[in-house]
Amino acid sequence: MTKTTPQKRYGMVIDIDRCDGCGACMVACSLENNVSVVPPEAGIHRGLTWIRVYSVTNEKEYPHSDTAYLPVSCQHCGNETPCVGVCPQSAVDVDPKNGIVSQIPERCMGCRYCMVACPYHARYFNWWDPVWPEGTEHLLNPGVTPRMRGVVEKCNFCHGRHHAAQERAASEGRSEIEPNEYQTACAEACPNGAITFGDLADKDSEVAKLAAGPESFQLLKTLGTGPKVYYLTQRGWVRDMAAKTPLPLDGQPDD
Amino acid sequence: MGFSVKRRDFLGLVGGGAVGAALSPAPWKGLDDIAIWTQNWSWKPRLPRGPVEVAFTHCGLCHAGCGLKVRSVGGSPVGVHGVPGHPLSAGFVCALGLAGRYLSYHPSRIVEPTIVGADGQRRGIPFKAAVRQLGDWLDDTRSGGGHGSVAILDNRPGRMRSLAYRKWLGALDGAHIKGLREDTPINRLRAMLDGPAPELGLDIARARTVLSFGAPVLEGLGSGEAGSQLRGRSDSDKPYIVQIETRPSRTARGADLWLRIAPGTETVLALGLANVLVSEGLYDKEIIAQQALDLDGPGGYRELVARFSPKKVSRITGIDAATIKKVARRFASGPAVVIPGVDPGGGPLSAEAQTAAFSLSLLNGDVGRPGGVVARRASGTTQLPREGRLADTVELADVPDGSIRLLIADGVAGGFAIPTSLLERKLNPSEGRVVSLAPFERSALHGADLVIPSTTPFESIDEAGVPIDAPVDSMGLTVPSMRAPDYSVDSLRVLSMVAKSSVVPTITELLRGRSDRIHAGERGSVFDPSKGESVPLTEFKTNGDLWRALTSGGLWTDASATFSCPPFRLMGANAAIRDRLHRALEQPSTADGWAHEITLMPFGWRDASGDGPLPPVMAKLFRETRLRLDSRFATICPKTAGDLGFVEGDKASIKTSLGSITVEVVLDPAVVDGVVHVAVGPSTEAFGDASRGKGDQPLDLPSCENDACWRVIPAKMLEVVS
Amino acid sequence: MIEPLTNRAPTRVFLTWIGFWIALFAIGGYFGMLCLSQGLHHTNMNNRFGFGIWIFLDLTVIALGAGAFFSAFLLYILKKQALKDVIGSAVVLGFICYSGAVVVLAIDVGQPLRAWFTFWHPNAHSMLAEVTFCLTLYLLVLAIEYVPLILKNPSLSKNVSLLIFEGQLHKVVVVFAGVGAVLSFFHQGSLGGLYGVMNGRPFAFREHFFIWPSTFFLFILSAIAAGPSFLILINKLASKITKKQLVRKEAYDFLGRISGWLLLAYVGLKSADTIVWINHTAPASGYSVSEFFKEASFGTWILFAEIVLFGLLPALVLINSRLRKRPSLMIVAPMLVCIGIAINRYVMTLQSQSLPTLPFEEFVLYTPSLVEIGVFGGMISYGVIVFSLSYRYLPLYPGLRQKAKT
Amino acid sequence: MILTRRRTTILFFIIGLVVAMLAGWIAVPAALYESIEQPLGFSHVVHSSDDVGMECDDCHHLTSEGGFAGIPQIAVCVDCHEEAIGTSKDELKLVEEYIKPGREIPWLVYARQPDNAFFPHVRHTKLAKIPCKQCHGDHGQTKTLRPLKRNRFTGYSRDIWGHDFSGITTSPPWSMKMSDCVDCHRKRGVRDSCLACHK
Repeated sequence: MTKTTPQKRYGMVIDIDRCDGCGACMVACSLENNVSVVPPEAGIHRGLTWIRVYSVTNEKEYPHSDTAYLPVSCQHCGNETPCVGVCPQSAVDVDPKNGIVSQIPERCMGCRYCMVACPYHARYFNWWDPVWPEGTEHLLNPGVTPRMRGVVEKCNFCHGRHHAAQERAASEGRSEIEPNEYQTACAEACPNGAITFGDLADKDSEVAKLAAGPESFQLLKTLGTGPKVYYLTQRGWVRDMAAKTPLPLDGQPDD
Repeated sequence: MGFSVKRRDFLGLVGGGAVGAALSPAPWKGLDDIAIWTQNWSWKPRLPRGPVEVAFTHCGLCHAGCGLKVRSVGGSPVGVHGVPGHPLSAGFVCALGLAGRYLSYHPSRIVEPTIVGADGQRRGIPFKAAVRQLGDWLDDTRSGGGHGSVAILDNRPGRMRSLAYRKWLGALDGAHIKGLREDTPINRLRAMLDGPAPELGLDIARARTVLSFGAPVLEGLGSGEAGSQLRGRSDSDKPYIVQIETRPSRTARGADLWLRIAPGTETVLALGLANVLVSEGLYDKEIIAQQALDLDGPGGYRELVARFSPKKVSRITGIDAATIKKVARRFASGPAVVIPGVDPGGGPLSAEAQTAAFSLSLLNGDVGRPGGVVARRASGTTQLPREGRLADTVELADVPDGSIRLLIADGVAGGFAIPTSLLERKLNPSEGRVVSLAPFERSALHGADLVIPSTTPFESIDEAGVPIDAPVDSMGLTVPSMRAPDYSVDSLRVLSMVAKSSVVPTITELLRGRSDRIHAGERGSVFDPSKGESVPLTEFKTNGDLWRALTSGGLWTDASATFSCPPFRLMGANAAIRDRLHRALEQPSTADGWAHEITLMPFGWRDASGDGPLPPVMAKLFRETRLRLDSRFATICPKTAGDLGFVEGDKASIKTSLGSITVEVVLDPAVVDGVVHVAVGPSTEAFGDASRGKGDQPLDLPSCENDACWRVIPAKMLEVVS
Repeated sequence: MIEPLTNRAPTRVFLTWIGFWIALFAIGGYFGMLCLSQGLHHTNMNNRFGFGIWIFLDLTVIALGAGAFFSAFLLYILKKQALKDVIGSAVVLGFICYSGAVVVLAIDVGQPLRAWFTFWHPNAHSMLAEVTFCLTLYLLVLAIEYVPLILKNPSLSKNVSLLIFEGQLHKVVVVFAGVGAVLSFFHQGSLGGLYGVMNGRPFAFREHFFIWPSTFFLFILSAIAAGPSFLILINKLASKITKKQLVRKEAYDFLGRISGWLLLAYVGLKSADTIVWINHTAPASGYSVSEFFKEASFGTWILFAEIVLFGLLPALVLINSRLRKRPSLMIVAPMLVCIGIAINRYVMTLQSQSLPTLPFEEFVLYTPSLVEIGVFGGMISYGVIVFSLSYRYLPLYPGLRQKAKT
Repeated sequence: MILTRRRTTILFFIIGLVVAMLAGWIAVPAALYESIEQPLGFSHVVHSSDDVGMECDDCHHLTSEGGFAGIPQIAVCVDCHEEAIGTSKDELKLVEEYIKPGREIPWLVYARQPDNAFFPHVRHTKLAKIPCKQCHGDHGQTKTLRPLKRNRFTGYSRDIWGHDFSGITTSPPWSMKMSDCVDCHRKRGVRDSCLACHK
């Protein structure tokens, strides 16, 4: 709910037409952020996937059948961020400097109100104690703390990498980081270059250009949550399916 | 009265205590500490601490051999990244490569030698005893067996290690058997060339058209570089991808043109395309005139393809004649690459299908042409430090049934799945024994009589593979980034302990030897991952310098060579194959007389290391997102489901004469009517264990007649009454 | 030492009765410990259902418990003497509902040991923080209101000084009644606010007045409408079980009338709110209300049931003095009222989560696990136990003669 | 009668009060923290003295990536202590138990923050120019290593939670709680979100 305009606005553009659903982004993300391996009984609704690849088919037959894969992570809403206002003990906030929406597991008491409030189903709860296969604790990424049972977690644009970049910059006497020094694990891992991460506030950045492009759209734009994750597609049916179009309101179309 | 005094005083004491406690920090501190305790209690792992070291290596999990940057803390890898600018992988790492380090701790890793006793029970034995047992078996075999009675199944032939195997086998008159991998079919093309042919590669990146018979062109075929260049929007400079595949794979969905071919009719389509090329005179007349040995004449290629008119082909393959013509013309319009795919689960195409497919390359004059088939110069791999007879390398399909009495399976990752029945057919029925040197339980080897666990790719030094699309030869090493556990042992060491006559060199000796010969060759250049640039080999003064570069994650790549196409046979030299080509129009007979109602097509997911285990994190994610359905799911189209009376989520049993598996029905309108697709390989249940025994994998179902091809399995699909 | 009051059930009968409920409570306690010690995977909640039946039932119980503050308000502030008969039971009921709800909430959150962070690092914007504060404070108030009752136990009131203390308390009870009214007014509201403010959940989101969404006011109104009805039910039930006339008809009649008129008002406002929601609020956020009700399990029937069947209907019955004379209707109507409120809380809690907001997410249903039901059963039995004990040992009902056995 | 009764009650009240406060202020802290000796004696004074002439960052330096190397690995000690210098007990222990077998010395860290705290030393020392001793105290001037006081319950070093048990007059170097970080950031006008210091 912070009113100050961030100097940076980190965001992401995901080209749906480039995504072939290989899942590398999810794997990279889970490894980068020490997302625990929950037991199999978790099923599809009790797991932990900071970025989740949805697969949607147009239900048509060959040769017209088509499938779209939509990676959905926290959208880092920039406006009336739904999860920030509801948290009773300030475990969620928006970084005034870069617009990243945080989730602090050590502050969270696990009431899950934020999950209920999130329209993107992008928040995940630790229903179990975090599990890793026997003996793999020393393979964890030292830059990100594992979450304990009973708290909510979600994508924070690989903030561990942001820390590392800041440290590197500081060791060279810079207080600000260069754009190329900070990239999310999913963007780095995507074999198709479908994910572009960067500073939306920097008009010359590739991510800003793509986000401003004609093919870009936001998920559930009509909710007015101002997500900082944009999607691209040339396929009409995908756009119609994924982008919620405003309904006519008292005759006039609403936007 | 006294009673009430006591009560009042007690109340007073308690009250005072309460007030006193409240006035001390203890309770508040307690409250705070409890909260802190919940923040770092022991049910949550501790993070590794210490400075981060960066090292470079290559991925040994499959033959693509991507370059890796490894961040370690206290000797354990805590992060794996791609290497930008890498000549082969160009910064690309697949999901498996990212998570591969977790395989070393995989629940299905074998942590001690095991043997199957007389009672059929598997139990652990000491390493020494295991080796002694292997030695005894070797002696039996040598006394009893003829040629090829001892065999090694090598999932990645062509390595220095493979040469050591062949030398070891040479002394025993044994057979060196190629495991399945995606570039196996290229040897069919080599066999079509007249006289000795060099190693061949596919120049996918520069091709104008890619004609893929079910190859995973967009799912990590070959090096990452090719993959990343082929994916995405249809850019003009990008090859036009024609995917010929029955299953709506990710590649099929993403290809420029997807030909959903009727199951098992690839041969017919290939010859149909050839028909168009020949009849419309679109082939490379010059080359054909000079080099083709079997175009004309009775039983010649021209006569063969003449019978495959687009109309007829269209009836069999289900692809309309116009499209066939269109594809043929596109194909002939420039350099093209033909890839007869090998599926990690579905296995290779039939020999005749591969031959027919490659005959298109020859027709198009693509062999030796940039953007087509390129030759790699041999570089130091041919000779061993010590001389000696080498056993020759054969395809599993060509091994005579029942000939193997002692099969040793090399443990390297990245091998594709092989049906149990096929392996069993090759074994001697009475005393055929299987010894597995794999670090994990692999479904094809679940019955291994003896298991001696070896190291995983991240723990041992070895050669990284040369991807199918690499135009030149290369040498990169998998530099160990974590300690090998004491129970694991290098396969060569096992062989050396049981070797009677020959002396088996260590893997390091072998690799160093090749490195030195490469240095002597003074060809090519070396890529330095830490700088991200290549320098000519000649700048390396001593062979030690080169070795140091390689052992710190460097990659040597050969200089490209020109290669002019030798004389060739469009139908190959093998009479049996030629014969089957001529009979290709006859309806493919079902494997046995067994009446069936549905066609089972097993397939394997890419970057899931064949039938090996899956890193827990991948298993978890695919399970939670249902992005990859494992062998517990069967995909059919709504129509088939309707005909058989299934709805989404039903439990069904898929039966063949060999057995049955139970699956959950999933509907997909893109699937062909009458076909059911079931994935082979690691379950996403538990932590992604490899299949733990017979009867739970589709590959236990095919009977593998027809030239060891198991893509198309006649089966029944029955409801499971629970 | 503490004797039961006269004309209460014989000890043996009482023990069997209470024993049964203690057993049930023990089971609930065990299940609760499972969740606390091993995590919430023992429930059937999931990432799509962050709130399960625990939240739904807590909300319902708290709404029904509103009888306590409301009757206290009417009796002590507005001096409605007719309520003298029920105020005791009202206070006990309120205490049970609120304390029970708080305990269940403590199991429901993943990290109860950190729950106090809400007081240390509160988020002023959060409705849930408001709920937590008011709930805790009001629970204190209830406890304080409860104390005089306890002290009225004859064997305790032997003690002079305690009697004096009780007398003092009684003087200030008016103050507490006022404070309690304000507090519970706010938390009932903020409980409604929980849903109304969720701008990401078009099904739950509502128009705002100042900083409060309409649900804020609707929840208050529905709570004070249902509270009295619940009082009627419980007291009638108690009379049934104890086979005694505990409360005079006038009290019931008064409660019924209050409940009826308030409910009518509520139904009116709720309908208005729904109309605005259908025609403006939901479309403005890009959703047509028809999407919300297209799944059979949450069809328009549930909207009808909530507003008409379990709202308008009982309201009309209760405002009609002739119908109120009919004993059967005085059971049925309040029952309908309570069910109606339950449906409202159910819809707001569960339907809003069943519906996906992302177009490519699926509609999900959830059924509580045995553990969840068991824990709540434990809470109910806790209520029964406390009420039985209070009834046995404390003069809940001035109507009955109270004298310690001799 | 009533008076005496009241007096005794007040007496009892005071007894309760005093006992509870003694417990809260003295007994509890004493019981809560265990005192652990360092594996070896070590004198910063000797090492930084002119005849040895080591600088702080010979041991406690920043890595190329900007991270803080923290307490040096045994390799640094080997440079001088390959063979025992002098015959002190600690010296022999160092050589026999750690240097010869090549074992790392399990130093106890007074200022170890929990896993979820991200403290970029380089930003504070290099950019903000904050001297080490502001948070760590004048460690360089110590002749001996004091024992580590560790909270038996949370495992925290007392240097982190604060030596003043009341938690009122805490500030570095005797306390490195979040509130201490926040105070300093406020003073210097650093506006930050949670993630700036939490990982």
